[in-house]
Amino acid sequence: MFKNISHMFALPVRQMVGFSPFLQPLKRSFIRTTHSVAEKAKVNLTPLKLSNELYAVFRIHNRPYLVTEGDKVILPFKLKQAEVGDVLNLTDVTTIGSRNFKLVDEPIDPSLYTIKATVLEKTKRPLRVREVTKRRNRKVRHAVNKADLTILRISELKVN
Amino acid sequence: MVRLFSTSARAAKDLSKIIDKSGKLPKIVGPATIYNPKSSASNYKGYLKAKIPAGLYYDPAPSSIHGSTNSETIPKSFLPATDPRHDIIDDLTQGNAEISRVAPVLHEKGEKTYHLKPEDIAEIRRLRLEDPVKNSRKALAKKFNCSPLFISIVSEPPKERKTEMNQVLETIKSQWHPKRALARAERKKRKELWYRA
Amino acid sequence: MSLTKIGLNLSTKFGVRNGSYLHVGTRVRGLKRDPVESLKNPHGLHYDSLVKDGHVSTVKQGLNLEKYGIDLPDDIITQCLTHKSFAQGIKPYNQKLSIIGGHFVKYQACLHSLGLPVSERQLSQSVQSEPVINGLNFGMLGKGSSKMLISKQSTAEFLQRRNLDKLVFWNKRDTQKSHKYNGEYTVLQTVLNSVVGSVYLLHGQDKATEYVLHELFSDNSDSLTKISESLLANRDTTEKL
Amino acid sequence: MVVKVLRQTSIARNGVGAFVLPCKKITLQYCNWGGSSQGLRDFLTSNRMIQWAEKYPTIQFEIVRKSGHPVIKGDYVNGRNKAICVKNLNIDNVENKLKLIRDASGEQLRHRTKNDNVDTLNDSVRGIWSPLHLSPAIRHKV
Amino acid sequence: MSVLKLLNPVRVRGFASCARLYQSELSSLKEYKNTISTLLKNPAHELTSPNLVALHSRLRLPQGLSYSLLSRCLTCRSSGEVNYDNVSLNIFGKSLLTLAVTSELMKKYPRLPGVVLNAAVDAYINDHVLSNVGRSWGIEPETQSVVDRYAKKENVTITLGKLRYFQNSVDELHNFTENNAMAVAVRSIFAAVYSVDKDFNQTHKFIADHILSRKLDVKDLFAFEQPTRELAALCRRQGLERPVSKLLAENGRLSKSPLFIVGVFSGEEKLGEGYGSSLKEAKARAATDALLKWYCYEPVHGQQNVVIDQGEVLV
Repeated sequence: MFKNISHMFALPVRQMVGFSPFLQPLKRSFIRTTHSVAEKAKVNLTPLKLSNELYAVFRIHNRPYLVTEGDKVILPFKLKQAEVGDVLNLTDVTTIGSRNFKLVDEPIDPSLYTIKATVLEKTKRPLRVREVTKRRNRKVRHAVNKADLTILRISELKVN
Repeated sequence: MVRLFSTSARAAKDLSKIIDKSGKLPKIVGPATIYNPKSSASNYKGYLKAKIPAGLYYDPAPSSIHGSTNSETIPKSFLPATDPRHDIIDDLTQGNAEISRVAPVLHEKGEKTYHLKPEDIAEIRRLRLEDPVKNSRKALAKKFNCSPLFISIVSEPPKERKTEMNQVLETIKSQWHPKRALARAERKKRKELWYRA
Repeated sequence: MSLTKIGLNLSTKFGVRNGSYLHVGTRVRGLKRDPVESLKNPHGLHYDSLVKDGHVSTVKQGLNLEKYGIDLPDDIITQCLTHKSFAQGIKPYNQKLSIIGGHFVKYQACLHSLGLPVSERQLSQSVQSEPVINGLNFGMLGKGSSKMLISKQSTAEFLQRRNLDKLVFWNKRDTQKSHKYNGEYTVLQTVLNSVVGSVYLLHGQDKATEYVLHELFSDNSDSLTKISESLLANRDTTEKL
Repeated sequence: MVVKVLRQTSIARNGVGAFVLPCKKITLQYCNWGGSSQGLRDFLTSNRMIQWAEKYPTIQFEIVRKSGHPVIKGDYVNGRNKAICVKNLNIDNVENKLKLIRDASGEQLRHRTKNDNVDTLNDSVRGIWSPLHLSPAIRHKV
Repeated sequence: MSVLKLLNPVRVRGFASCARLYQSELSSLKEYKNTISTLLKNPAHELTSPNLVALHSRLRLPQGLSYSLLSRCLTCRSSGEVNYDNVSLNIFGKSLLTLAVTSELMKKYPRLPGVVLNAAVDAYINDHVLSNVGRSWGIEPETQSVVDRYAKKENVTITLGKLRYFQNSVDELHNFTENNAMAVAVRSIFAAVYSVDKDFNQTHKFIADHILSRKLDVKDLFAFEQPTRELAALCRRQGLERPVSKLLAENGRLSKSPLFIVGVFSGEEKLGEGYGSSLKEAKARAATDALLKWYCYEPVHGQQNVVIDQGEVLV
């Protein structure tokens, strides 16, 4: 049942950014690169570890979702790679925070935290029929829409 | 082909005004925006797109501690001696000492003195039973140099007086306009909510 | 400590007060009692003398805690011996410890009865559901003997036989009335439960299990099993009479 | 008494701790005679039905022969059910409908507003924003 | 066996079909009824009820838990199956659940007052909650009478995978509802899980997954009566300075909707904070807040030192 589909959500693009010839050298300093190992070791996460409540911002397809433990996340698409009941390891996380402290990176080193989500269901939005009309035309087109949804439950959220 | 999503995200304008690096941890003092913080303060897109350098920040919550049982809102003296969070709470509540010196006190109260003796209390009871109209709580409090609350704790008025006063109250209540009665009832309900989380 | 606490400034809205009176004798509503007077249990023992006069080690010996390698701190023992009714709760009391301890003892009593062999009496009953499940005897649960094992009377007797009931701190509802009216047995039960509860919390479940099995449910003459058996036998004879 | 107690009940969170598949039973109803049941009949006689039953031991499958159009019905742990008519569908489309029933939770489909993507039972970690608790340095000045 | 005796336990609903029963069918109906009992009682005979198998795998129960034991968990004494019911399993399951939930709550919130602790335990394992747990596990109650099932020629094993709690006679069901029966069955399943490997930690894991994973906000359990007095008593007991309420901020004092923010301080330390449209309200809320912060204290998860509470403040 346990599936690690982190490769889907971690964006491999990020390393390429620095080499892009279109970027101005001035702007390069604004773009974050992943921290080196030595730098990571320096970050002292005690405030987050001692907190009883944590929140995290993770991204799926570059959409951010702010969650706490036990939350339901409604994804506006059908997650084809996972089945209902699978546990996902979320690895593209930009922020983890407690009430007064937050850790920011793009993305944060996955060894620092554990965020797991269970796929609860794959369902749909209710059927919606939109009437599409044109001015000065008597024809009415009925556009039918019933979009897919995937619902996740954040089953674990902690700083390692 | 992978789309490059992050082109719109840019570093926040003028980091020196957003991040204060003087403390142990860099502190976030204001919202980060990629536009001019003053003239484009109302443009929400600037806040959504802005990024700050990676790392751990002190980002004070812009909210009241009321109703929260978050470990970072619990006062230091409520922590057991073995709790490892003393230092963090210390750092978070630095400003409180100054505030407590400046803030006006709501009710000034004296210390309790326990100066009354059993004989005094017997006297209070006797007086109150003897003539509850003349020896009211206020009068007795003044006489024995204590608070009216103390008088009501140690003594009781005679039964007839109680029923009489209750009857008076009932007649007053019965004369209330329905709107007033409703308002009073609702106020009572609202008051119950004061004592809940 | 603020300056006012030392007693320099006593001026209030109602004028200046002087002096301080601590009441001795029967309780008078509104007066602060002298702690020397109020901190005494029904047997006249003062709260502070518990640690001072070595009563705590008496308790430890009485409960055979050292035999099982259990070392409870003195303040926890004191807390176990203090009931909620004592001194308006200004001293640490055993209510919560006895809640968890009570549940643990009840659970162990269930396990104890699950481990019993199927008795003759069980087999002789005509309407009886199949008692043994996966090698556990479920037939004795909820019967009189397993209820008596952890009843108020048994636990009270358990402490009385070890002479610990005089060291318990509590407050009688009415000093003139009988122990039943004052609920002495209930108080004594909270004491034993809270000792088990504190062993459970401080030393883990394994230690607590060992203690309950070998001290409370053993075959010693002072164990709960024997006490409850004799109590049951007594009850049966009185009923017959 | 000083502290009074208000009775509360805890709220279930499927997926935190244990996960129980909401779909508990699937009824496949077909007709032995009608042509609209051909796809479902194919599905039932093929190996796929056995594979489904082996793969999902948590779901109870019931096969019913009844005249009329074929219907697939799912029963869910919340007491609701979901029925889909599979008349004239071929074997693959029948299986897709079966997947739909398996993946649903039985909840009614509801509209959601835009960007309302997270449901939570927890209190806000950072607290509710208050102008009076903001750092005075960045407070809006009139 | 007389005709009357067999007809008597039929539920009111079953009468219509019952009246049409022919005398000759009675013996086969009796046989149908007996098959259920024999199937249930004979552990050697492996049950293959479809809903039992599904329930077993849905809960990921241990292999050692046989289908007949699971079926026994679902059979209440009120169903008339006196020789093979879940009464004793229920007793043990209850003490198992109470211990597991209480010890977990005491470790998480060591300072909850006794009454609140009991209410919190109740919020996890009362009959209403457990019956909902049972429904979320997909347990279905048996709602048909024996005659109905016989008339439909239903397979006898189907009913063994359902919650069987009524004896087909109406007067038995006064104080034993479907919710009670469901709760009894759920508790019995916890006891049955324990009986397999007799290991508290394994069962505790099962309880943690299904019961303790539920959400309860302990703050909602509190209703104070005199928070200011109680806070003063707490500070006195803990050796803190007397709590003093101080005005921190205000807005529109003379307007229709004033707002006051009051903090309650002990010396220079802020214990709690409250808001309100009157100073009285803000003060009361501040004291309530401070008390909640005391009672709902959570130690760091996995902390070594156990916090043992002194008990709540009595005023």
